[in-house]
Amino acid sequence: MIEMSSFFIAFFVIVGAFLSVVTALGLIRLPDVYTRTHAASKSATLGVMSVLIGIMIFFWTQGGFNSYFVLGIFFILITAPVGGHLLTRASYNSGVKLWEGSVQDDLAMDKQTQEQIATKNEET
Amino acid sequence: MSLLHLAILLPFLSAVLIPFLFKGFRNIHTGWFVLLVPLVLFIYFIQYLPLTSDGNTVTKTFEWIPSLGIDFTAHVDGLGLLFALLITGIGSLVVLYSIYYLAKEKEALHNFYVYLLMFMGAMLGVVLSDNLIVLYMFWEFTSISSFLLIGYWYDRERSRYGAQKSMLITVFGGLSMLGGIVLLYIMGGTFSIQELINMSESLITDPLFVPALLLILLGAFTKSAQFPFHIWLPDAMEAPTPVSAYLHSATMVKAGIYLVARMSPVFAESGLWLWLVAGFGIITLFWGSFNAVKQTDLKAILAYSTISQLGLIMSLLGLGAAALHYDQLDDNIYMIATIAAVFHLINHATFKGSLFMMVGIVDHETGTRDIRKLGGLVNLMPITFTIAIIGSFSMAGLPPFNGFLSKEMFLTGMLSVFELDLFNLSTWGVLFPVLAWIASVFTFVYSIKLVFKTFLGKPQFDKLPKKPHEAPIGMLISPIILVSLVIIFGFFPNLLSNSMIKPAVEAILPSLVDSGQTVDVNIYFWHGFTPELFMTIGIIAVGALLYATLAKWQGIYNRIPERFTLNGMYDAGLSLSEKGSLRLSNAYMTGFMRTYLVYIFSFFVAILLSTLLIKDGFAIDTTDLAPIEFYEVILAIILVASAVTVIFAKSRITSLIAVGAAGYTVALFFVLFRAPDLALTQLVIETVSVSLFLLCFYHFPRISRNIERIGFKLGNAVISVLVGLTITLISISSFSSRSFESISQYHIDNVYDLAAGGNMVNVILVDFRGFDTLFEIAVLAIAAMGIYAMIRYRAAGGKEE
Amino acid sequence: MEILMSIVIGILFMCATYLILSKSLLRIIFGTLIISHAVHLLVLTMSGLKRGAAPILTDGVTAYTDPLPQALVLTAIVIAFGVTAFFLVLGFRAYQEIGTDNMDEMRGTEGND
Amino acid sequence: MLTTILYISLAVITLSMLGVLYRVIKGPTAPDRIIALDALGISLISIIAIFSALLRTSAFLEVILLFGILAFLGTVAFSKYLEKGVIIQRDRNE
Amino acid sequence: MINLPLLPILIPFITAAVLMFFPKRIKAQRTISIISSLGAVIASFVLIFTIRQNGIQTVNLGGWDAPFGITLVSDMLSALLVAATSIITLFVIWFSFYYMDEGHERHYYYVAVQFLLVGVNGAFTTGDIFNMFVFFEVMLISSYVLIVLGGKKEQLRESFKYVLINVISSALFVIAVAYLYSIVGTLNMAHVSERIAEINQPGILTVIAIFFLLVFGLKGGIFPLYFWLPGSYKAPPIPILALFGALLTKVGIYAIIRTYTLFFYHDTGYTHMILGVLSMLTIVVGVIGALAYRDVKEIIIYNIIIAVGVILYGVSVMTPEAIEGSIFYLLHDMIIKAALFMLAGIMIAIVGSSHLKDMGGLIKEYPWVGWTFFIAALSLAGIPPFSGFVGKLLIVQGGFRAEEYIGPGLILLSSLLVLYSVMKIFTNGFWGTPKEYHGLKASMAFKLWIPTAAVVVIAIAYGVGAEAVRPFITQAVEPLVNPAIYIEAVLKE
Amino acid sequence: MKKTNDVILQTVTKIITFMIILFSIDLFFSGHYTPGGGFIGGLMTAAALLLILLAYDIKTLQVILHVDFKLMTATGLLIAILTGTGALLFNEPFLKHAFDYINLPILGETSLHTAVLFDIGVYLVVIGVTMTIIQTIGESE
Repeated sequence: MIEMSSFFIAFFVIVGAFLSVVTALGLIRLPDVYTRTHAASKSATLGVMSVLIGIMIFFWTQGGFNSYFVLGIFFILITAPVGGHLLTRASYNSGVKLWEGSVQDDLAMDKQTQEQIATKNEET
Repeated sequence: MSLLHLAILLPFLSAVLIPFLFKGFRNIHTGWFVLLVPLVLFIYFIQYLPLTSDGNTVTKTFEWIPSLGIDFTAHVDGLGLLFALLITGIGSLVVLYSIYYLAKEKEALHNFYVYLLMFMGAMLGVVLSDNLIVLYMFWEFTSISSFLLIGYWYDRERSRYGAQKSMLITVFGGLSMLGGIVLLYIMGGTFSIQELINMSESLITDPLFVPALLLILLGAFTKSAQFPFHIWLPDAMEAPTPVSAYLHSATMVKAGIYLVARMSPVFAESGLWLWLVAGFGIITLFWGSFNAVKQTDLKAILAYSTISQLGLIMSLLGLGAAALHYDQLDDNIYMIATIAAVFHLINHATFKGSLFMMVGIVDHETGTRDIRKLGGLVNLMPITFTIAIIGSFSMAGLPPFNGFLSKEMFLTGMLSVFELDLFNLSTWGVLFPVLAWIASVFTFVYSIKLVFKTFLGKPQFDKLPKKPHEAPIGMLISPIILVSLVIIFGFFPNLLSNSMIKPAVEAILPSLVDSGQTVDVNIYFWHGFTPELFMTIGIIAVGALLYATLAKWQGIYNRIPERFTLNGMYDAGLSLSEKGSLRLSNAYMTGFMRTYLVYIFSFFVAILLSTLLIKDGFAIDTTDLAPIEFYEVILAIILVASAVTVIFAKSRITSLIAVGAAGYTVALFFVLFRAPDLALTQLVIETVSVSLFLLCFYHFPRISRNIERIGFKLGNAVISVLVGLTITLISISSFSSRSFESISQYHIDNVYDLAAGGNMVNVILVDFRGFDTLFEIAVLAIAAMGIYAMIRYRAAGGKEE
Repeated sequence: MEILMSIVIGILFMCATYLILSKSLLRIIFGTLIISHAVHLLVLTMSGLKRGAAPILTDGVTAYTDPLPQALVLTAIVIAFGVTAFFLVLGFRAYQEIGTDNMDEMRGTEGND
Repeated sequence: MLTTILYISLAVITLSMLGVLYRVIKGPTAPDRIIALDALGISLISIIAIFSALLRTSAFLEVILLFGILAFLGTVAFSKYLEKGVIIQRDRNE
Repeated sequence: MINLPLLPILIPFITAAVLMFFPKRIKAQRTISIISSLGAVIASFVLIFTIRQNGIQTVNLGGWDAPFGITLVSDMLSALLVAATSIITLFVIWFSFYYMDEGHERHYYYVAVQFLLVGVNGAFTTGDIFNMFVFFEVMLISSYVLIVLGGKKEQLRESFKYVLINVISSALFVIAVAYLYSIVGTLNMAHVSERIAEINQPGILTVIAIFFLLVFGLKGGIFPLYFWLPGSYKAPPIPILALFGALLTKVGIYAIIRTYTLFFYHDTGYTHMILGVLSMLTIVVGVIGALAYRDVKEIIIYNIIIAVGVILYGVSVMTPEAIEGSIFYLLHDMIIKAALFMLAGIMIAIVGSSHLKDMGGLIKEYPWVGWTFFIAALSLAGIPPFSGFVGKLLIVQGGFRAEEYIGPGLILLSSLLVLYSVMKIFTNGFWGTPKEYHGLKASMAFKLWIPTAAVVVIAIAYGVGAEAVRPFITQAVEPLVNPAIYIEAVLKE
Repeated sequence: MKKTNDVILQTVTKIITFMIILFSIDLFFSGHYTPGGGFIGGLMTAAALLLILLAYDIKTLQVILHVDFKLMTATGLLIAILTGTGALLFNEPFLKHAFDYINLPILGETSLHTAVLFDIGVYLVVIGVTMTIIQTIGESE
């Protein structure tokens, strides 16, 4: 039983560590803010959750279930995407340029059409 | 507190009433009330005369700070009483004179008389105190009250200048005297002059003796306007004339003489004393009389004359000290020097007082004191002229006035130097009679000039601001009394000899009295055809010649440029001290915060590193260190990298993010160091702080435009590195010098049993050291309050938000 | 570890001093922030690091890390927070009134003559 | 064995933090740095978790939870600042 | 009443907390502050007389025995300083009624003053070195609030510098405590002293002694750490300046006296020599500043620096006589500086400027102010029988007796220049040609004058009644020259 | 300034604030035995309120929580002082705490400790101070 749990603990922690390396690589290598957010909000969140699950199991085997872990995981689960969203929107609105390799900018198109409509309304 | 103490304090006590009397009785000149004080005191002190002339003394003690040896001990002996009588006697005359001199309608009499009474009390205190500290106290009071008196017409620039000058110089002397007093106290263990006199034998061998002597003499010389400290006296003439008459004939300047006389028994055994006192005296005598001749202001002539006369008395006192070295009184001609000093002291008070009053009358009635505008007043002011002629002839040392007698004795004293084989006097001592004679010649010249230029010669009344006429009788009473004394003392000098001079001399040279010798004072007009007589005749002859040819040789006075005169040096020194201070101060007080910080940090580094080096404080002990893990090193790198990023960050948001990263890393370190509470607190506070910064960024400039030069950066970098190095070195050393177990084992052991808690940090915070916490939240509360007030209340705009 | 920390603290001090000596208000404030971090770490370091378990009473543990410095640091952190907040607001109020964030333009020696 | 794995993971995560820190320093834009700071914070959570497992103490679990919350708070504050310049409004409908 | 030493701290503390509830009600603020300050004065006097009878008073806060909890220790020195502080605060508050803008009063002015009193009294009383840091912080943050209140350009500029310096010095303070704790492992000052004596102050402790000197010297304004002082003190309104000038630097001095007599007395040849040299230089630079400027505030501010030098010189000599002189002078200086600043405040209120070139002939219209100033000036210069004399005499005496001649000579010379600098104010401000002023009405000046004159009267009484004061001072000196008394009172061994 | 809609943020805030406050109260009460206490509890509560400020605005917070934070500071300070002063009445040293263990029906054995009262003072002061600072700066022009 302890063997098994050790395996799970090791697995989750290693996955977490791996994902954090991925995060770091992503942050270093990816070309612009918008792509880097992926690295941060997806792999980092996943990584930390994985570590937390691992350690949660560890403490479980040590002598008791600790609710703080569940709370923590839940917390990160709901806050991380919102944080990522806010940041991306903020950087877009504050005028950070997209990577030149970007294919599409829906929000800009959207805004353009809106403005066109607005100008039309004014004309009429 | 005895009657004697009350007598000394009476002027101070009555001074309190003066403003009320001035306000209450506008019709009566306040001076009439004031006059009572010196009169009563004079009568009171006269009663002591029989006592002291029998050689007795009176000592009364009032305890003030006995535990420090400071008691108000009043001691009346011949010397003290002589001065007390001069102070109160001349004081009465001066007050009487001032009643007519100062108009009650125009002048701020309440101020004037308060100052005058304070001064009188201070002088009495000086001459009657036995305790040196109390003496010093009154001494400084004389400086201060004379400051006020000289600056009485405070809206005049010259008055303020003179007042300040006299105060600076005399207080300087006073302070050095205090230093001397303290040295004496250390040597003798007492502040009492009488006790010090008794142990003078042992004092002279003490290494501190010479410094004490010098410091005390410095005090006496400044007060008595001895060369080169005489410069304050001419400027002090800005005071109203009654004040000049009082301060510079009988009192203030004589305080220095008094001190020298008083301290003679303590110091006079030393050759240094003799040389210094006599030497400075004779130089002052010469310099004062020489300069008096060139003056054109009547009061200035008198001022320089005062300086020179003080020098005369001082030199006599110095020579008189030689008496201590000769046991046989019969042929002790040096005793004569001391007798002459005391006698001349009295004479000077009489003739100089009358002359000052005379000048005051001239000034009052003609509106000027400028000798170049005056002349021919003899017909208009015959009584004043008489006063003037008697006074100045006495001053010049002409018979039959008292000045002649003391002048003769002075010359005798000076000539006796030849017979002195003490302290190398035989070589340079020859200068004494020579200088004395020359000075006497000049004295003759200015005395004559004073009278003749004012009263004789061509009348030129059109130049005068006022139409001159004889002074009212009230104003003449005082000078007339004084000149009568000049004549009386001239004809009957022995009136004084046993009642006043003898006790005073005994007080100055007590060791002679103790050894059974008696002081025999006999003053005669006619000593036969002595060298002194020929010298006097010479003085008159040469003096008359010089006066006649005054216009021809006056030019030499202009040879010395203003800058090189002592006065010029004083002014230059003062303005240099102010301007120089300002320049110096502005040079380092730049107002740049960075400069100050550089000073502070440099000092910090320099002194700590050198102490570490000198005291061999550096220690490194690796036996008791916690292990280092690999990840900890990386975390340390992260922390350092974030901190360094702050330095190089171009924008404020980058700096903030880096600071935040550093803060989070610190929190992680707290975790590594097993401090969960700290980590929690650090995290929340870091986050809240970051939010605060973001909140405030709105109010800050977006881009910092402060470009810094390379040199500036380099300087900062050097200092920063040194500061960091210092902290690191001391940290390592202190950690390596751990010598004791921490007291916290107690907290660990008792946290559950005594404080009912499990989290030791929290229990320490709320219980063991709850007091800290209480005031820590107070700090928070004040900070919040301050921020609120700072934002909401903007006095600059004049309103609240 | 203590020696490593001493060096780290020294470097933090160096950075802080450098920032404090610079001209911009904000950089000075950041400098004080870093100084306080360094100080807090120093207090902990000076009492010895990792000498036992976290100072929370646990069954079966006898060696605890010295709790006293931790309490001191906590006090110091809170005080530093209050002061920093005040300082920050002071900084921006000064900027608003004086119109510059350059320390060199904040001399205040005009009145001296 | 497990301890070794935990140690290695700890080392790996701290190393990756170094990489994240590179982004904090390098930028180039503010959002880049904020994202990196966020990631740094999240890595810290992992480190604390593994560390408490190594020490076998539950003393630091509050820290983990707290960090989760605060990292979010920081992100919100930063993004509001970037977007609006002012992070707390008096009345958003003004 | 075992909590007696606490009362001078607790009374203003509770008052401040209560006053925070209704900042806008000025009448209530004024009444409560003055009553509570009076209470603090009474408490401190009761404390003094208790100590006179029963020796050093201690409170082990929270009931924890001496080295483990925080102990408040009131020896005579602390009690005297606490009393002086409370008295000065009382009169300054009274003075503020007529001087401060209503805006100040509505924005926590009185609260901050009470907190300042808490901090100062606490720093004087505490027997725990870290607790002293906390009280320093209370004092400093209140001073920050006071200095910036009103938010004028000059104030903001100078208070930024002031806060910066003090943040640095606070950081250094904590570091110093950390170093000390590392070596001796305790925080209670008596215990620290005992443990240092046990290991006989090795070299590193001497370094730490210098470190403490730097920390407290920054607060006390010794050379070359005083540079921030003149500018910062010039900024706030006069009552606040009076509090600062009278109290803040004195806390630094007290801390130096305490640490240098209780902790670091084993290597006086080095530490006290440095202290002596620095104090002499402090006198010199103070004099230079006092001579250089012609601004009333600035002249008196530089006189603070001179006084700091004089007091610390006495401490550096380290003989009972000199220390007694220092304490005499310390108390004198607190009172007289408050009085002088208040007097300068009246002048400024009348003239509307603090520069001497705008003043002249004030004595014609305001003789009572002029004469009070004159007496205060004499007192400052140490003219007997006023208050500065005995202290100066003892310091000089102690210096000479220790066969040092430069220091005492410098102190005597500085007296002259001090007198010159303040008489500069008198001759140019009060004397001289009267000018037209559009400042305060005479009636208001009279109201301001009453508390000021009261302080001057206290100063005179202190000087003339030196004999009555002296037993207290000698008692204050005892634990300083013999730390065993202090240690025994605290640790009760 | 751009107007944006913050629906996502506001929704999350509603949940999270509630949780943070619960957590902070837990931290506060467990402070005597496990990490936490008045400071941290207070700061966490303040953080929750800060989140509301970030997601909404000052006006909204005032509607939700009608408190003058300056008064809260003063109250907290007074509570903390008076807890200590209580000892004066019994002629005990200032700040001497008293405690006892009692059995409560549901919660089991609990210690009743005056230090908790003191901690409440700390808690209130910390919230009051943090919020006063943030609000004042936020409101400033």
